[in-house]
Amino acid sequence: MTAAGGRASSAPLVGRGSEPTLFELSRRGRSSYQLATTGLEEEGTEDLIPSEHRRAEPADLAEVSERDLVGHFTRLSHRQYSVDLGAYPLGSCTMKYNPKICDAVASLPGLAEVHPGAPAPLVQGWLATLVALEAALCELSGMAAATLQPAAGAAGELTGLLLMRAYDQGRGERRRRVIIPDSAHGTNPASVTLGGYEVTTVRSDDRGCLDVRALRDVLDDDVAGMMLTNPNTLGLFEDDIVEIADAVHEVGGLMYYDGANLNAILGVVRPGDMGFDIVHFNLHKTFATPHGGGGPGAGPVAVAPHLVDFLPGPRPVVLEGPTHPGAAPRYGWATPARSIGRVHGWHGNALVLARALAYIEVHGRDGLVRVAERAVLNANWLRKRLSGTFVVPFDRPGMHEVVFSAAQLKKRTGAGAHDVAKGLIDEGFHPPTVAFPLIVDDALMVEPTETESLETLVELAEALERVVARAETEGLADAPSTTPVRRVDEARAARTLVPTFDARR
Amino acid sequence: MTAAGGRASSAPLVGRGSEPTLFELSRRGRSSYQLATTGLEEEGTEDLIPSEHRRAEPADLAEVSERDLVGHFTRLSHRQYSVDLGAYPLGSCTMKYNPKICDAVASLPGLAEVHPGAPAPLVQGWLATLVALEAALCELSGMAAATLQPAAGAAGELTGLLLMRAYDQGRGERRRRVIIPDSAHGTNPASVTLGGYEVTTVRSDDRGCLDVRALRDVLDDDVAGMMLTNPNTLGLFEDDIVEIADAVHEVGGLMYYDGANLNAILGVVRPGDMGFDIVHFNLHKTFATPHGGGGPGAGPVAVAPHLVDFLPGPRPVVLEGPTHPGAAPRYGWATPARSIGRVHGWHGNALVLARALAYIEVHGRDGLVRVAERAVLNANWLRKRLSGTFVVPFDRPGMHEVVFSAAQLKKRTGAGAHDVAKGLIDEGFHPPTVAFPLIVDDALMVEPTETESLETLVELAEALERVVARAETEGLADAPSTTPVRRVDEARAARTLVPTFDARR
Amino acid sequence: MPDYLPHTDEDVAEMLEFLGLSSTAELFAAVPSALRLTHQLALEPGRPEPDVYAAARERAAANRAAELICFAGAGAYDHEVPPVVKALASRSEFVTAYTPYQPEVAQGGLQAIFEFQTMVSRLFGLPIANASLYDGATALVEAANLAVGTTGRPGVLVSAGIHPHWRAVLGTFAAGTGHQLVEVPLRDGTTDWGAAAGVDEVGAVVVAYPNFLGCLEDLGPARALADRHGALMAVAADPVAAGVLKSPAAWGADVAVGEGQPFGTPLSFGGPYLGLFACASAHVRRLPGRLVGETVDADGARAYVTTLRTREQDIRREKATSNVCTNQTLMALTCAIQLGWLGTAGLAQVATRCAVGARHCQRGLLALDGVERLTGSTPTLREFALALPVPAALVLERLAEEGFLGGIALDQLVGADGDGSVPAAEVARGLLVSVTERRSRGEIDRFVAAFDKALR
Amino acid sequence: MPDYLPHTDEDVAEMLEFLGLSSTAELFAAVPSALRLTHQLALEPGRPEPDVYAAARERAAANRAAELICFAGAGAYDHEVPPVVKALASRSEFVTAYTPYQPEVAQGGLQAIFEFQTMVSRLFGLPIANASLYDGATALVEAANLAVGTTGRPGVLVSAGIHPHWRAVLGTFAAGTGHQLVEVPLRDGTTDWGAAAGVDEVGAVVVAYPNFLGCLEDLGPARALADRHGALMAVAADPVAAGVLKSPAAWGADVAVGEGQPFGTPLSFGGPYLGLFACASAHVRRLPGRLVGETVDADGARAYVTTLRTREQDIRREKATSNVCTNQTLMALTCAIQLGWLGTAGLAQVATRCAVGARHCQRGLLALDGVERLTGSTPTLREFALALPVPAALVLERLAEEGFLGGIALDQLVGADGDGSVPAAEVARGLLVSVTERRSRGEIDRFVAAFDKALR
Ligand SMILES: Cc1ncc(COP(=O)(O)O)c(C=O)c1O
Ligand SMILES: Cc1ncc(COP(=O)(O)O)c(C=O)c1O
Repeated sequence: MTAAGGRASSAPLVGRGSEPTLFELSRRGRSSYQLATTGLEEEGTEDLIPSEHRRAEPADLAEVSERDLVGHFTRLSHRQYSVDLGAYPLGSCTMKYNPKICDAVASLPGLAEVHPGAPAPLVQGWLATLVALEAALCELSGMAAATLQPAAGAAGELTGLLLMRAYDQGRGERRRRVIIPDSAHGTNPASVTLGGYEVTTVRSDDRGCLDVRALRDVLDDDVAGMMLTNPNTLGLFEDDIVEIADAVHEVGGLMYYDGANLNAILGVVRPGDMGFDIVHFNLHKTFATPHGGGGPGAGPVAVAPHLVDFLPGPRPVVLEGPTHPGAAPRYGWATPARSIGRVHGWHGNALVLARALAYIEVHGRDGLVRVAERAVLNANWLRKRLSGTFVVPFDRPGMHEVVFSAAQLKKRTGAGAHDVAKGLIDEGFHPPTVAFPLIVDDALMVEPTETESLETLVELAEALERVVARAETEGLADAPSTTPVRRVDEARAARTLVPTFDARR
Repeated sequence: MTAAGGRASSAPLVGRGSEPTLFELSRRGRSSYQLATTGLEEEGTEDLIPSEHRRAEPADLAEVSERDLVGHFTRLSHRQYSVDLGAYPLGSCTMKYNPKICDAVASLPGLAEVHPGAPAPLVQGWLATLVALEAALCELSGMAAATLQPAAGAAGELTGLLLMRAYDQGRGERRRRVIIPDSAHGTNPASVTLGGYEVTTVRSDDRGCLDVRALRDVLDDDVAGMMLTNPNTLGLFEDDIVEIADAVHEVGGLMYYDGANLNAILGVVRPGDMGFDIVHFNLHKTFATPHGGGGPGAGPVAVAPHLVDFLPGPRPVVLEGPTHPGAAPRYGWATPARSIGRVHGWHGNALVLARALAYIEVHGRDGLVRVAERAVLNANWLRKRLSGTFVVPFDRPGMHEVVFSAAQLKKRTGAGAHDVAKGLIDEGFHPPTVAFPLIVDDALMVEPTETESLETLVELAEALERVVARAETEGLADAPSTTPVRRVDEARAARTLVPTFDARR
Repeated sequence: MPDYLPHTDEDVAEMLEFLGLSSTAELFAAVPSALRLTHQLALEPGRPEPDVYAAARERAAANRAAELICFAGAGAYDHEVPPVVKALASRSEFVTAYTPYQPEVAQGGLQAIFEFQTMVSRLFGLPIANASLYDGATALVEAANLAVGTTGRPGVLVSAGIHPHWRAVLGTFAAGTGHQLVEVPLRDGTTDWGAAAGVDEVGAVVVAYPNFLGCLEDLGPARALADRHGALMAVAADPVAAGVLKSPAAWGADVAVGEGQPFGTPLSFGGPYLGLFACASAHVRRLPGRLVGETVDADGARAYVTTLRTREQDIRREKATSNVCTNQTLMALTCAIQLGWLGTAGLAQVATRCAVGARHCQRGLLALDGVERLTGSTPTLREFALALPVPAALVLERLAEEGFLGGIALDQLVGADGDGSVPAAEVARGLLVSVTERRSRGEIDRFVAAFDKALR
Repeated sequence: MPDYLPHTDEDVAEMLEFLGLSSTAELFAAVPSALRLTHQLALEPGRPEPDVYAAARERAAANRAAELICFAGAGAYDHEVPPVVKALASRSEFVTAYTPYQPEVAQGGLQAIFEFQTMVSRLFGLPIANASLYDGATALVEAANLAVGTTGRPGVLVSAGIHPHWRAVLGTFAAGTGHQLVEVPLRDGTTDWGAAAGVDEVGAVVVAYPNFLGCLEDLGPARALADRHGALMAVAADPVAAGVLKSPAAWGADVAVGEGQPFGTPLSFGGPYLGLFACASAHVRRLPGRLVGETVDADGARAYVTTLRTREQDIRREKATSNVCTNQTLMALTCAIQLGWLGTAGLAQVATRCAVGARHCQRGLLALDGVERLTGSTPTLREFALALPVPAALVLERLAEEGFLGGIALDQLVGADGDGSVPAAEVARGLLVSVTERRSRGEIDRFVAAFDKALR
């Protein structure tokens, strides 16, 4: 087997020790900034600000030379793992490789330097971009229309719940409960609360799927709807989905699709066809917007016909088709009749939306299907390859990710999922997601994604085997040992909170 | 003293071991490339290439996914020190910080995407850029005109020597010798040979300057000229320069200025005023073009009036001044009457030239003087600060760099300049230049440059003190130990040459 | 068939065989065949990168706004973003990293956010700042949630000086949280708190500084009102203006939020931006979103980690203080770099130059026939609202022809019938003009001349 | 006063005091006062970055050539450079590093160059390749130096098929080395070696493949001639064409050089480009420039280092094989990344598409009245020379109006009186046209139509 593309073997370069904060590099009187000559430099500034509004003394920021600014943040970048350095099999997060073409698109001045408040005739290119993306997302999800405003998945969830609510009120009802499975991601229940609903949790059955009988027990006409991701967070396809959707619809509830796992089924099966009424997308997962260390993302929400009228506004629309063949249509804005209103200060994370469209256009209808196929292929290969190394709680063919349990290992060696994660870091890989989903003890949730090669999967598997071996011999308490810092004391951070440089004592 | 901006504390991230070559990451059938749709894909290709010209089998290159390509080169970048990571006090190389504005200028499509063979009317902006840079360089050096073609300093040297030769022949002579001091950089003698001259070396005196008496001894009418850098490679100003120039001129020789050290005297004293006839610039040293790991640079050559006719051509010129106020002049190309001809395939390293102009424009006439002042200030501070730690062979105020000798340390501890360099790496700094200039044994040549702060100098000095202490205790044979690889076996590389992946046995 | 998949045909065959499958289709055996897509997606076939890039360039070229000299603001500003900030913020280690769940391999990002939090805290004068939220509008929603949650009172008094879009977003989410929003109108650009006399059960008093019409309001009355109700005061502050204005904390704010776009993030057609959120220590356990804290590693070395995580959705689930997960970290990093580039003096410079430019521009425009201030004599800083003799939309159209994005028409912001921020009669004639440090005297003077022409 | 200097006034004062000086002027005490500049430099005062950038943009805008659809080649080609290559090659660790004098902290750059050398070696079929030279022209000079040095014979037979600029550069440097250059004319685009019969003391036979008129010459005669003289054969090869053509080694080349610009480097108005240089093992000790070799570190781990350094100027001084020091490493790195992106199949694809496009374009143009081939029936690949019914310069002017950079006028390359490459009478009417993989059928057809119009 040839060497892997997957391991980040970014090695010690030079020096040790931590990087000082920018405030420690700061020296009064130093500066980097250079502002354009305005010709107004000489204008008086005494009476510029009424004294009662004037700031007592300037906001104290770091003062560094451009050279030190560059040194500082370049060195910090060398203390940060990333997809570009190596594999990132972080379950549920879909850390696939992000094509650089999307960066190039997002940095086109014609897109990046456009004011969001400019009149529609001056932003026809942006409106065309948004309309095209909405159409693609609707086709991919089997929905009728979508809002592109939500800035991330959780924002999409809350938007979806407010749509549920508006729909409810629209039919003169006031339902109080929303159902989620016990395997749901934390944002689901949190969004339910903010949507003004109560959470009703339904357990999973011994197949790792929603327990349909348990579901029926809690269904009644107080149920506004149900949130589900399919494949679920165990990477398993909810094969009773039709029955589930019917049951929820029977009591007048709506089906909400958490799109975090959409990558597994692109072009294979559509939420709309499964019976979902509302779908959110995580463009930063499925459509390869880099995660930026925690954001930005984008969480568009697509809906079935009966919910279109409630979508947030204003929405980008075609005002008038092409006047002559080859001509562009005229685009503008429109707010749906019974819109729930804005969910973002402007139009959503526009540049993320532009990236997603580029990604979709490069792959096209068949490329996206290949994405799903390879993602599922990779995850299942790893599941089988490692089923002797870890317990696979629900051991059957899955979809794009697989959840192992380190519980037995922990009993045997005292080293649990958390320790395995730290051990894997020493092997040059970013660890899987740990402690999620909650229904698996000592969960190790692995999502290789489709962009990692077989060689990388082999390296990852072998690395995990070495980590288990290490757990059984020297143990993993000392891991990681190859990182800029050793294992971090999280408890202390919470106990004696130091949230800013000034809070340091 | 606050923390330094100067130390690169880029620390181990994750993993160990070496990065495989791209060829080891390669897998037949994988690919990254995507080419534009041409509409000609279906055209037949059988008869495209006559069989006698057709390649037997395709040139075997690595075949990797874009993801692995990115992983590979990103990981390689984490195995490479750079100015942006920390101080780089590499003597003679002027490794100053390179403002990012210059990158922005060099990547303007209107500059970067211009074909060098386009007719002059279509490249007026480029011609304006070149004419402006030439004017600035002439003003900075006190010369009459310049060629921008030479791609680096050494190319400038050879160009200068060919100018000498043409001048010689122009006056019907055929002189055979060119004089250089024993402290000269290796490119000087090498260029002399390629210029068709013999090298006559003149020793330095006990003040580290050229021995004027020794010079007079070798001067006669067979001497075409002399190459000198001032300040010299010891960082000392040749204060007899006027006498030297006069002596060389007396015998009909020309004075050549090696501009590698120009940074020290910008706007303070000009080669032309010292009596030099030919001057080369290292734009990648003085005018902050990043060195790119060894290039590209640019080595324009400026000359006194009597040599202008011999300059390489074609040269960018103003064909016609502004027709009306505010209008741009009309630019074109012209080749001097007795030009030595082209020294570059096109017009020189154009984008490097554009960077240099931007750098000069930002600093302006007073900013450049400050550059020289601070460069000299930093070097002298370090000289004094470390004069107790190392021997300073010619201990008196110098200019932009200082040369220490580790000879005594070596006698004491066995650790010489080379070992000190490796030890400093463990301290997080790039080492100084070692083993140059040749006239100082165990030379450590330090050029801090003007962009490093006092804090950084202090850190550097303290680090060097620690290295000396380490030499005196454990020794430095094990250094470096914090790098991706330990000390490299250079002898073996030459003994069993492996210049390509295929040569590996 | 362009894609980024490393699998060779042999790889696929080998892997399928390992799984005992004979086709990739079988990978989806768990999907009921009745559900499987039978038809191909109604999308274009894949196109190689150069084609897709060319198409994107065409769309970009259709955005005429990008070439216009910008006098539009209203919460999104055309500030200088130097090459050095772009170069650092685009380093792929930052761009392609995920949330720092594993601090040992995320110290770079964590430290940068720690520095960001410190800068936001100093800017707003409050000890706690989080790692960013989606944007200014949603940050304000979180502020209201915090205030209502803390006080247990659902009433939220919202000054009409708050950006209309932000008020709209507040309203949208209030449908879920059940907050009672009461909008308090402006008079001459200042909130008329008296109009809110009747309301009780007030948990939050929400005011902007400067407000969206650019006016500098005295926040004393708002603070007093909050005290009267035992409510918290949340200030939506322009972070650039904060460089020269009294800090929210100095006005007594319990919570301060802002839109961080002006610090390093391009206009981007409205996103991704970032929400700034700072508050008093008392509220840290209700803080929405992520918080980075300093700690030590096993060797006692300084280290950073996300902390007080029990507030967050992945642990607290339905009882979390917020549902936010993915935030705007990359913009927060960019903001920290930009503020590092500006430094203390640079930030003050930028704010002052905006104000000087705005004053020069406002004087020029007010000298034109029929152009009047819409906010009486209330002082303004970087942005100002005018009443024009003709509909603002028409003037903007004409100014675009002359190469200027002349501002934002008020009716586009507040709706044709107005919203209590300016007299309804004035809305159609209302124009909001903003000037940044990038605008030169020459540009402003040409703008005024073009404006004059556009009014005729 | 914009600059990048970290020194505060206190720093300067403190440092001067430490040195016992009272002013920075005293730092230059060693400079005879008679020499010191008394007047201020006649340069503009410093200007802040945004102003300088604006000025650069204005100049860039004055380069109309940048917007034209490119059919010009002649050694500089408009090939695709994907975003991924730009992103990787612009990583600051590569860009801001110096020559790898300290291998332990330069493994990244060294390994990349080792990979570059391997790729060049495979492309040209020769076992040794160096770390790059300035450009193709200077690489050819080094090839001649190597050949003359090896054989001890000063004669250099240069085919007129070598790019005219390259021949000019050869001539310039021959003035120093004393090589006797003899240019051998072309007939119908093929070198007429017979014309060189009389010459002796020949150390090098230099030929291009394809030659600058785009023609594929049979290199057999050149090889035979070299053997007859006991000379080395140096081939100047187009590295893109090498993807589908017989390698220089297959033709028996002792040395192969090329211009590496087509692999990842933009047109850049002619530089920085990179010279490719490969040779047979026998000549490694005369190799010009840097060479990276694989070795091990103290622990026996794989490592890279620059090797055989005794050839180089810093050690060998006047006896060095070349004076080159700084080379074009960053372009070599870029080249390696681009070739990694293309891969085996991609390189062949690019070469083939160039040829297919060129064929389509040539057919179209030859169908126009009075347009003829300048090189008889000699086969061409990516580039071809035409004789037009009107002066080429005039046609180019008209084509520019239509949005095309229509090629390179021969008289601009070879001078009005010609140079033996084409009949002198044809020079003024001669046009060199090139087509890359970026050109679509639509662009080519529109080009032909515009060409037709331009001829009338
Ligand atoms: C299953 C699932 N649902 C929802 C979310 C929330 O999405 P976001 O982080 O974009 O708000 C995530 C993100 O990790 C997720 O994995
Ligand atoms: C003193 C001196 N002269 C000449 C040169 C050669 O310049 P280049 O490397 O640009 O060819 C150098 C480069 O290090 C130098 O330091």
